This record gives sequence, C-alpha cells and structure tokens, in this order.
Amino acid sequence: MSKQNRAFRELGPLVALIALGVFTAILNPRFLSIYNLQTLGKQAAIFGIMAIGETFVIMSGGGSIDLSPGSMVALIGIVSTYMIVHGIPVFIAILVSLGLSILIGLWHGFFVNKLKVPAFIITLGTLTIARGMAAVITKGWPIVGLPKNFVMIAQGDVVGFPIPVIILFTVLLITHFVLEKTVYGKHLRATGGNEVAARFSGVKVEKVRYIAFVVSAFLSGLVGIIVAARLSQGQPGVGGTYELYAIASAVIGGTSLSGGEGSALGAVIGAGIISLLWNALVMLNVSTYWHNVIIGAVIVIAVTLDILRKKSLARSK
Amino acid sequence: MSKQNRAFRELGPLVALIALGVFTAILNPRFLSIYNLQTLGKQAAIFGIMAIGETFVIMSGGGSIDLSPGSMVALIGIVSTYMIVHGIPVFIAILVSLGLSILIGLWHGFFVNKLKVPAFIITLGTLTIARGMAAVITKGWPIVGLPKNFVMIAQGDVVGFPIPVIILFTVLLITHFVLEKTVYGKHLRATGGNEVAARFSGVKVEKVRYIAFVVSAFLSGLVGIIVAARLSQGQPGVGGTYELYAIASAVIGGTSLSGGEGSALGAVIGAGIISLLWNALVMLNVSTYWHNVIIGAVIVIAVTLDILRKKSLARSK
Amino acid sequence: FAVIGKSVHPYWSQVEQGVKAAGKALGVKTQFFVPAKEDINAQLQMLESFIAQGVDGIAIAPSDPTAVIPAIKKALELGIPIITLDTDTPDSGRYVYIGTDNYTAGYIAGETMKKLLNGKGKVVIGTGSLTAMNSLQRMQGFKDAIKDTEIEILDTLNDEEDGARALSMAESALNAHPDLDGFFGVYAYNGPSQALAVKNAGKVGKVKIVCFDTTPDILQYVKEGVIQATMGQKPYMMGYLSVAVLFNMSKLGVTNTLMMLPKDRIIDTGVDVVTPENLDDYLKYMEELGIPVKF
Amino acid sequence: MEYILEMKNITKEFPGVKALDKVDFEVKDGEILGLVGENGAGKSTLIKIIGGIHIPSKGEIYVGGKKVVFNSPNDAFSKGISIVHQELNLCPNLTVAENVFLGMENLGEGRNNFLKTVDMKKLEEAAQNLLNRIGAQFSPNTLVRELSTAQQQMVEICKALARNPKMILMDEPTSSLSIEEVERLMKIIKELKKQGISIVFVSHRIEEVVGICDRVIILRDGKRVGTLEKDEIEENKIIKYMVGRDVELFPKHVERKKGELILEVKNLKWQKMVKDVSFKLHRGEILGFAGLVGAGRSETMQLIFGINKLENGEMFYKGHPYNPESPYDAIKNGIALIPEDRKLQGLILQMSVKDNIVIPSLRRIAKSGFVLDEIKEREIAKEFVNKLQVRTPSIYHIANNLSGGNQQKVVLAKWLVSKSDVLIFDEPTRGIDVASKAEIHKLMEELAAQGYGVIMISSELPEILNLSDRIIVMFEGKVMVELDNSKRNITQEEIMYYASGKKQLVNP
Ligand SMILES: Nc1ncnc2c1ncn2[C@@H]1O[C@H](COP(=O)(O)OP(=O)(O)OP(=O)(O)O)[C@@H](O)[C@H]1O
Ligand SMILES: Nc1ncnc2c1ncn2[C@@H]1O[C@H](COP(=O)(O)OP(=O)(O)OP(=O)(O)O)[C@@H](O)[C@H]1O
Ligand SMILES: [Mg+2]
Ligand SMILES: [Mg+2]
Repeated sequence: MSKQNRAFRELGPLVALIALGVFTAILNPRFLSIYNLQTLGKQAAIFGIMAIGETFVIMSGGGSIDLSPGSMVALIGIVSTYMIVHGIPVFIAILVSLGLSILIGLWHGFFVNKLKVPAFIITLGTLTIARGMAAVITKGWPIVGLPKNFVMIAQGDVVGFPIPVIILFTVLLITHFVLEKTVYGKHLRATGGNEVAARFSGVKVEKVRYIAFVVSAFLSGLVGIIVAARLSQGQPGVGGTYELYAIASAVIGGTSLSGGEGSALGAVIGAGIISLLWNALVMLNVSTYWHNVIIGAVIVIAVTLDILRKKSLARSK
Repeated sequence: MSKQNRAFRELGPLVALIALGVFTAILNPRFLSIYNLQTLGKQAAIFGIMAIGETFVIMSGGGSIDLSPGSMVALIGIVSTYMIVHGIPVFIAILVSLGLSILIGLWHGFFVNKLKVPAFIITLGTLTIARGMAAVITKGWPIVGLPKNFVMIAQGDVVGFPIPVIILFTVLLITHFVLEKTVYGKHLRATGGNEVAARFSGVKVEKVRYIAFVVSAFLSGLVGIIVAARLSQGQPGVGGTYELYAIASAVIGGTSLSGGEGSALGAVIGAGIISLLWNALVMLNVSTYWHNVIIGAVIVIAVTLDILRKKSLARSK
Repeated sequence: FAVIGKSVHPYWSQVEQGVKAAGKALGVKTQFFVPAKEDINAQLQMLESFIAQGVDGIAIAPSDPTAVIPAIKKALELGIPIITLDTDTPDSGRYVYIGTDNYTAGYIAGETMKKLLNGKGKVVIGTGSLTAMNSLQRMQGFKDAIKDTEIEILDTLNDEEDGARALSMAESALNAHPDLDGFFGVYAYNGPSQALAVKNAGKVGKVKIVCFDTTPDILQYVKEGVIQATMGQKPYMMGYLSVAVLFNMSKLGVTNTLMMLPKDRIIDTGVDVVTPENLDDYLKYMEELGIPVKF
Repeated sequence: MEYILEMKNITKEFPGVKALDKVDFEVKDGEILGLVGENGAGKSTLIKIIGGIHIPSKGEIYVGGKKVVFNSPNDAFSKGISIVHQELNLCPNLTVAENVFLGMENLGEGRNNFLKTVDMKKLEEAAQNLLNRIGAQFSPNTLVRELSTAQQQMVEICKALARNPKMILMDEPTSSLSIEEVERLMKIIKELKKQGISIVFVSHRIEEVVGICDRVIILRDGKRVGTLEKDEIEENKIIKYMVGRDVELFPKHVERKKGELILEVKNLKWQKMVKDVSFKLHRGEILGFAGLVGAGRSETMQLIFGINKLENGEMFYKGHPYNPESPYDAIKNGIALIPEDRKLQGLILQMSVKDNIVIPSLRRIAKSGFVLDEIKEREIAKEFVNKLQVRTPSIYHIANNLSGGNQQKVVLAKWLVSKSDVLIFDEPTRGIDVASKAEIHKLMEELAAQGYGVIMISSELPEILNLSDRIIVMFEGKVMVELDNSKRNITQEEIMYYASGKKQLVNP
C-alpha cells in the first residue's frame, strides 16, 4: 500500500458513518439536537475507547484477540465503586482500578508470550472469571452512593462536550500518534505482520505484545470507570457483549484480523457507526425486535463494502 | 510430531476429563447415578455436536471461526417448532430446518470465499441477525404445544442412552472418519495449514471451506432441534454464549486456532469437560456466584497444561 | 433443600437471604443456585443435577414454565417434593406455588401508570430481554392493564441486560419522543437508568416512571420523586417461605403440609407498590423484617 | 507436433509493473530448456502463467497444438504440467507423504473425490520410493515443519515427480541445495529427459544451466531478448544477453588486513543440531562456513544472534563474555545476521520495501529514540535500493510483490543499514542474479576491508572459495576442519571431502 492510500484507509467507514448520520437526520431532525449528539458521543466514547484497545491486540497478530473488554468494564466498574463507597478517595480508587487493569493486561501477555496459550483462550478465561468475580463481590447488587466528583467523570461536560468524549479524543490522539509516528507503532505492525522476521530484526516481540495487551486492558478499565460514573453506580451485569462490538468496530475501521494492519482512527469511526446505529434505531422508532437484525446486517455490509472498495482500488492502480 | 504422537493427541484432555470425573465422584458418589450421567450426557451432546462443527471451521484456517452456533440453535429451534405447531409434519419440519441451516452455512462460505470477508465478521452478523430473527418470529414468546414424537428426540432413550447421546456418537463417528481417513480430511488440514500451497496442489480450497461452514451450520441446526425437543418448546433466547463454549471445547480438545490441526474426538472430550464442570459445580455444592470463576479458570488451566505437555513432549523427543 | 433462581440479580440475592435465614431458623442445610443470566437450559441442567443428587426438596423459579415439566415430573416420581416460587408452572404437578406472578405484578404496574397519567399519554418500555419469561409476563400484564385507556406504548427498548445501553436507550427515547409521558422499567436497572436520563434531561415529574424492584438506587429515586412508583415483589418472603414449606413437607409429609395451605395451592406474597408517599412505611417494614435498605 | 507447449504474445501487467511484455515462449518435446534472466525479469511470472496461477493480461497458450485457457492449477495438472515453485509451497502441518500426494491422494487411480478413504500406507510407500529416487534421507512420515529449507525443496521436487507429468517447470530448484543434492537433481533431470519428459529449468547458477540445458531462453525486463541453441550455450553469452554487458563474475580479490579478535565461541551446544562448535573471528576477514544441508551452520549462527538460547559453551565478544537474550541484544552489541529464509525470517511481506529496510535500525534513526523520522527513513531506503539495484516501482511497494531475488536484496539492505561490527551472512546470494551477485561479493569484500568481521555461510562452493580467508567445514553439528584460504588455494574436492564427514584427507 503506498503512502497516499494510507491516508484514505479510513475513507470507506467514514463515508458510511456520515451517510448513516445524514440519513437519520433527514428522517428525524431531532437527531441533531445537542442533547442527542451528547448521548451519542458518550456511547461512542465507550465503544471507541474499547475498540482502540482491541485494535492494539488484534494488530499484534498471531490471531490475537481480546475477549475480555466487556467483562473488564463490569469488574473494574465494580472494583472502583466498591472502593469508593468503602471510603477510599476517588482519585486513589481510580488509580488502583487502573493499576489492576494493567495487571490483568500483563497477565494476558504472560500467558500469550510465555506459555503460548492462544489469546482467545486466556481472554475468554478473563471474560468468564471477571464477570464471575463481579457477581461474587456484589451478589448482583448495584453499588450505589457514589460522590458527585466521581459521577462527573461521565456526566459532566466542558463547553457542551461530555467528558467521556474529551477522554476519547485524548486517547485517540495519543494512540494515533503512537501507532503512526513512533517506533512502537512500526514494531507492532512488524510483529503482527511476521513475528519471526520481526524478532530477527531485533524487535522485542514479547514486549510489544505485552504492551498491546496492557493498552487494551487499561482502556477497558478506563471504560469501566466511565460506565460506572455514567450510571452513577457499579453494575455487575454491564458490558455484556461489548467485546464483540469492540472487535467489530475495529474491523469496520480497517483492522485486519490477521494482524499487522489497523488504525485507531478507524476503530473510533467503527465505534461511531455502531453507536449511531443504536441511537438511530431508537430515533427512527424501529421496532425493537428488528434492532439486532439491522445491526448485524449493517456490520456485515459495512465490512463487505470496504473490502470490495479496497479490492477495486488495488486493481485500478 | 511423528505419526505415533498423533494417536495420543487427545490424551491430555482425556486425562483431565477423567480426573475431574473421579474427583467429583469421590466427593459425591451420586455423581455416578444413571440419572445424573444421563443429564450429563445430554448436556455434553449439545456442546459436543457444536464443538465438532466448530472444529471443522477452525481447522479450515485463515483465522476462521464460527460465532453463529449459539444463535443458530435459537433460530433453528424456533423455525422447526414454528413449522410443527403450524401443522407441518415433524419429519418435514426437521428436514426443512436442517436445509435452512445448510443454506446459512453456504452463505457464510460465500462471504468468506468470494468476498473475502473474515469469518469472524460474517458469522458475527449471523449471531446478531439470527437471534434478532428468532425474536421477530416469536415476539419473544416460546413456541409450545409440540407433539410427543418431536420431544422424544431429546427426551427419549435407548437402553438407557439418551437419544442426544446416540446422535452425538453417530456424528462423532462420521466426522472422525471424515477428518482422519478421507481425502476431505487431508484437504481440510492442508487448507488450514497453508492455503496457498493447498491451492497450488490443486486442492479445491473454496469447496473445502464451503463444506466446513456447512458442516458447522448443519450441526448447530441439529443442536437447535435437540435443544427445542429437550425444552419441549422453541425458545428464542436459548444458546446465549454457546459459541464461546463450543470454541473453548474445540481448543481444549487440541484444535489449533490458527488452523490445520484438530480432532472431532478432542472436541467432544473438550465439550465433556465443560459439561462435567457445569454438572460437578452443582453436585459439589459450590456457591453459584463462583461458577463462572471456576469454569473460566478450568478452561485456562486445561489449555495451558495441554500446551505445556505437548511442548515438553516435543523437547524430550 | 435446594432453591433455584433465575439469574444473578439483587432480587435473587434477596431470595437467597430469605432462604439462608429460613435454613438457619429451622436448622437445615440449604443450597441456592442461579445461572449467571436467564438461561433455561442451564437451569434445567441444575434442576436435573439436584434431582440426581437426591435432595430433600426443591423450590424452583423456572425461567420457562413448560421446559421444566418433564424434570419436575421425574422428581415427583422419585419422591422429591417440588414447589415453585416467583414463576409458576401449574401443569407440572408441583405441590405449591409461592409468589406473585410477574403477570400480576406487571398488571399492577400498568394500573399504577394509568392512575399517574390519568389514563392518557405516551409510554416507552425499557427491558433487558425480549425472550425471558419474566420480562414477557411483566410487559404483558402492563399492556393488558392499560388496554382500554388512551395510553399508547410508543416503543419497547431491549438493552440485552446491559445497564449502560439501557441508559443510552432511555436518553435516545427522551430525544426521539419529546412528548413522552412515562417510562416503564421492567428490570431492576431499567428504573434507575430511566430516572437518570429523566433527571439529566430536566424532565423530573414530567415523565413519570414506574418500575420494578426495590434496590437502594430505586428507592433513592423514589425519595427524590424521580420515580413515581416501583413494584416491590417480596423475594425475601418467597425464599423464606419456600424453605419453610419444603421443611414442613419433609417433616410432616406432603399431604399434611398441603392441608395447611390454601386450596388453590398458591401462596400469594403480594406486591408492595412503593411510592414517594409510602416510602417511609416501606423502609420501616423492611427493617422489621431484618433486611434494612440503606442508601 | 514439435512443441509440447507454445505461448504467443504473452503480456502480464501488475499494478505499476509490466512483468511480461509480448513474450513468445515454446518448449520442445523432451528437451531441457533453460530460462534465465536478471532478478525481476519475469521468469517466475511466466512460469506461474503456465501453472494457471496468474492469468495473462494478453496472449495465447497452446498445449500440444490446441489452444487452452488455464484458470487454476488444476487446469495445468490435467494437461500434465507440474511445477516446482521458487517459493516453497508446502503445508507445514502435514507429513512429507501427505504433502507429496496432496490433491492426488488416490495416486492417480480413479476419481479423487472428498469421501474417498486415503490409504496412508500406500502413500508412504510411494513417497518413500520417490524420496529414495532423489536420495533424500528423511522419512515420509516426518512433519514438513521439522525439515530444513533444503529438505523441503526436495519434497517439492518429489511432489512434482509424483504427478507423472509430461513437463516439469522448475523455478530455481537448486537455490537452497548444496552440491551433493544438486548433482543428484541433475542426474534425475537427465533421466526424466530420457523418459521423454520436458523440463524447464530456471537458475541463477549459470554453470548449472550451461551444464544441462539443450536450449536457453533469456528474458530481460519482461521481454524475450535471446535464444541460445545447444551448441551456442556459453556462460558469458548468457550473461551478456541477461545484463546487456560483460560482468566480471568474481571481482578481483581486494587485499585486506586481518585485525584484532572480535568474536570467539567455544564448545557451543544446542539441541541435536549444534554439538560442539568453536571458532574465532577477526576484524577484516571473511570467514566462510561450508557444509552439507543440515550441518547445523544456521543454528550455530542463530545462537550467536540470540534466536536460540545456548545450552552449553561460551562466547566472547570484543573480549567480554557475551550471551545474548535476544536478537535485540545482539544487534545492540553490533552483531547482524542476514537470515537464510527471506520469506519466513527476513521480510514482513505486507510492509513496504522502505519499512522493511529500516526496521532493524528504527531506534537509531528515530528522533529521541521513539518518534519516527520519515524523511531520514526515506533517504536511507532510497540509498540502499539504488546501491543494491533493487528493482521496485517505488520504496513504498510492498515486499510481497517483488521478485524473489529482489526480495533477497531487500533483506541484505536491511542489515547493511544497521551499522554492525560483525556481519553474518547466511546464504546471502540465494536467488540473486549473476550481476548483482558480483556486486554483493564486492560489497562483502569492502566491508571486510573496512574492518568489519564477516561470516558467510554458503552452499555455493565457488562463492566460499573465492571470498573466504578461512573456511570452516561443518558436519552434523561439529566443526570438521578449519582451512586457511588466504592464498585461495583450497579446492572444491577438499571441502566436499570434509563436508561428508571424513576426517583425514588421504588423497587430495
Ligand atoms: N503479485 C505481484 N504484484 C505486483 N508485481 C509483481 C507481482 N509478482 C511479480 N511482480 C513483479 O513482476 C516482475 C517480474 O517478477 P518475477 O517474479 O517474474 O521475476 P523473476 O524473473 O522470477 O525474478 P527472480 O530471479 O528475482 O526470481 C517484478 O518486477 C516483480 O516486482
Ligand atoms: N525447525 C526444526 N525442527 C527440527 N529440526 C530442524 C528444524 N530446522 C532444522 N532442523 C534440522 O536441523 C539440522 C540443521 O539444519 P540447517 O538447515 O539449519 O543446517 P545448515 O547447516 O544451516 O544448512 P543450510 O545452510 O543448508 O541451511 C537439520 O538436520 C534439520 O533437519
Ligand atoms: Mg523468480
Ligand atoms: Mg540452515
């Protein structure tokens, strides 16, 4: 792929996102109300941040995938709120929760790097265990009674921009820079493209993978805190199938499941498409029974069209 | 790995299965009661048949995975029972439902082969769409009033062997034969091992893939019918995360997620381990909140131990 | 004795408390099980495992009333007494049913909404499942209660048991329908999600909320007047009574126990409709029961 | 009919490249036809068109006088055409026998439909026969992933033979074979010719082409530039057609001074492949490693490079004990390894030529060690693409779309960019055309003259003999002998003698 095409990688999904938005806005102009855009932004932030993390893991190659984000959201939401209602200062509780997320990321990296356990399995383990732990800690009860300064993380805004959206943009900026402009980004692509050759080239493949898993786990933990703040409570059941949406977002955004290719911006656009769908289906008053059918169809169509577009692009060159 | 080791591939998981069984039986001898073993067998049949189908898809390589089995179980269960309660003879309803399953398998194969859409995405689409359709058809309500000859499929037994177990063994026998002894089995392994090499050798790679997806969809459909018969009704919500258990079963049984390696017998043993866990946790009176934690841990441990075992085996050679 | 619930949920954890309390009071061993999410197949699996284990009695809240019939019949054949709680399955031959069924509770919710809206208005339902029986029955009861009024159900939103999605959907619904008059929340987290959305949109009191369960956050919103009414089923009572009945059956025999119970073999635990007006009474009552709610 | 295969006016365009330009091509019944040309001339493309893997943009193909269209490998098989591809195409998870008969598990009897059972015993017997025929030493039920590159190449050859073809096209079958196997292959090719089978033979080892071919067709820049009949075939003629000028095959030896000791290894041991290896390397010399396939040369070097962990023995680098954890360590210390397997170890095929070239040096090039410096990367990539004459439309072209030899040049470039004190070349000129090979040899001599320590593993004896100052011959994981070649007086026979495991040179 040449230099120029790189810049247009995200064009397909971006066009899809805009088209969906315009379509919804025409059918229901209220779609463009500030309040609705804020709602949409908050949801997109949740998926977007997770999808960026997922992009790191998928890019690292070897069929790596992170199935744990959804459960991590539940677990870290519970852990942070549990600490807060037990009197630990908000700031420290957040730091400890994010620290725990990083440990879980290292744990994933350890199994994948050292024991050669497929990422699918070790993160499936975390999916099950983290959700189980959330239930063990809470017995299913929500953790309530959170202080205002905590819920502000998701419910506050700065000149109309909800804080989660600001967090999303910060994360996007940083990760985009890391992936596109730093040595780590190149090494991640190299590892995903051909692990053996990368190792022969002096890339510390294991370290690269560790970092990818840690980024994903950390961002999931961050989302866990945002979600808890958004709901004003720690909910053990939250985040059910988020991992699938996060993976789908990444792929819609151009990440190749076989590794080596991916973009943080694309992941966020993919997350935007899915969040917009969730919102638009309600805005357009589509019967809820059809929601899943439509979401599934749009995911398939978006990915298929993008693949066909890239193929015809490659051919016409 | 030489020829001989091939025969011992399933040893690790088999030992784990037996150990778990013995352990449970010692702590609670009622584990071995006929009734309990029947219960266990029925559950293992459900996961086992799905896991065999999943094995075909995963073996076909290129990171292929089938996320649809769980939803297929719901959809095909609904479709078959819907037809039956609308007066279509049981036999024909089953044939039509299995026919529909095959079509869905071909649909997956089409997207993967012709449009180069990752299997993950197209089957994620089916996961969402099929579950959606099940809700659309029924508005969420179960379909009841099934005739005795239909429910017998899961509730009957032959000299103590529940019919689902008999179906499982039949499927296992056939698929084991296909995978180990036929040209198709060789070609499937070759396709998964190195698609380009297989194509250059004249293997009809696309046809091989089509068949893998069809087998998986067909077996999921079959499970859908068994589950409907077991529940005496068509349940649109059934089969939630079965795909994850099916994939985990396959991997526990020695299937490599990168394709080319796998065994039907292993998949069934893997399914046996997970079903036994479900059963044993109740038999051993483990608090329900811990179930998920333990299941997750056992999956990780089983796979890790098997990988370590194979590694040390390879080294000692 | 074994009690099988439906899912990991505050409601079922209250049932569990009742079960444990009764077990302790009667000096018997109790086991309480729920699947992680509503999953009839997993429930059936548990039920069969218990039967195999040969416990002294089972109380089950079937996620699906028909699917469990064969297993219940089998248990009764083996001489294991079985009763149902929360959700009934009369055709199975179970001895007793304890609880208020979801349909009735939903119906009462509908009546409450009717009163709040004076029989006229637009309502959106939020639920976590379109397929789980409790959700379906609550919604059905609700719909039947408002059938002959001018209350219109604009939309039913399924969040797939995800609290964050429930909130997003409630927000979207407020946006899509600026003239919305009421929310009906089917699952425990639906009420708080809707309350939060309504509160943030500055529509407290304008959009009425009727929901289910009495988790602390719901009661907090009731206190603030964001939620106008919530249906408190009595999970603690159901759990306690289940064990008590099963205990009697094993000690006194099934027939003797049944003689003490209503002829229709239904023990109605009733529904507490908790509103801002009667909140204090409710809290006091809970405290007397020994399960105080703190928030 | 004289021509068994005839192609007319074949043009093949890839995005940005015209790989073949109106090429006519014909193969006579029972001849051995040489096909030669520089890297990127279009040889593999032509062969892939015959194999039904590429579909030509223009032109016609005739088999036995009848016009055909090949859309898939099966179309070619059905016309009796077998191919040994330049890049290995085997399934690593299958056994040798399974690979050899992949797609024809029925051994050519009856229809090969999916539900037919496979008689593994028969397959293994048949595979064993073929292996014996080409003198391979491994068993037909070993997994292919456990074989070395050379052994895999032999499996490929068996695979082509197994199909009982009328014509076999071999795209650089000898590039990873050592002398013994090459000789055996030549014998087989002659035998096949006697059986009336036509052979198309591609090689950059011109002496092989001269030795065996009945006719030679030369391609340059996608065009057919010449044909040599049997009696016209001469090394310098071929080269002149290929390159368009004369090339000095082995440039004159540059005098250089042996410098200080830089690397010393003692009693290295790793698994069963490296049993006992000791040697010393000085600055300013080229140390050649000879040996048969599987002698353990690559594994030895991979120990020094930190790919594998040393099990026994010691290493000293610049006078200090040295034991690298990973290639990263080795590179940081100034040791570079140019790996033998370009597709597996050398390149990230989906990345651009530029990215591949700079990868080992990224940290050094980057600003403050982690922010990429695109401009500098571009300059460096361009410089080395020019220096090594890599034929690529641009430095942003992905490596996968280069011809085999050009890929090999990218691998070399990668390591020449990273400034190292010790350079280990493992089969550096595999698949590289004569002209470029001479350039690379010159480069290696220059590096040595500048005071770098250079190690070269090669299965091409002339290369070893002409470049090395000292030659170490290995056999089954052990050093057999160390020969002083400073006078360039060692002969092929001597080396072959030690390489086959014999200890005392009785009769040189
Ligand atoms: N799949 C492809 N996509 C784009 N360009 C290609 C592709 N395959 C080959 N080419 C280009 O076509 C030209 C001819 O390549 P080919 O592989 O036929 O060369 P070759 O003669 O076999 O060279 P070598 O001796 O290095 O193997 C080269 O310039 C190469 O870059
Ligand atoms: N991955 C592997 N697993 C098991 N055995 C291997 C593997 N790779 C190589 N071998 C074996 O190790 C021995 C050394 O092989 P290798 O090809 O590295 O030798 P070499 O001297 O470097 O030859 P060449 O220079 O031709 O590559 C051979 O017997 C080979 O079969
Ligand atoms: Mg070539
Ligand atoms: Mg080697």
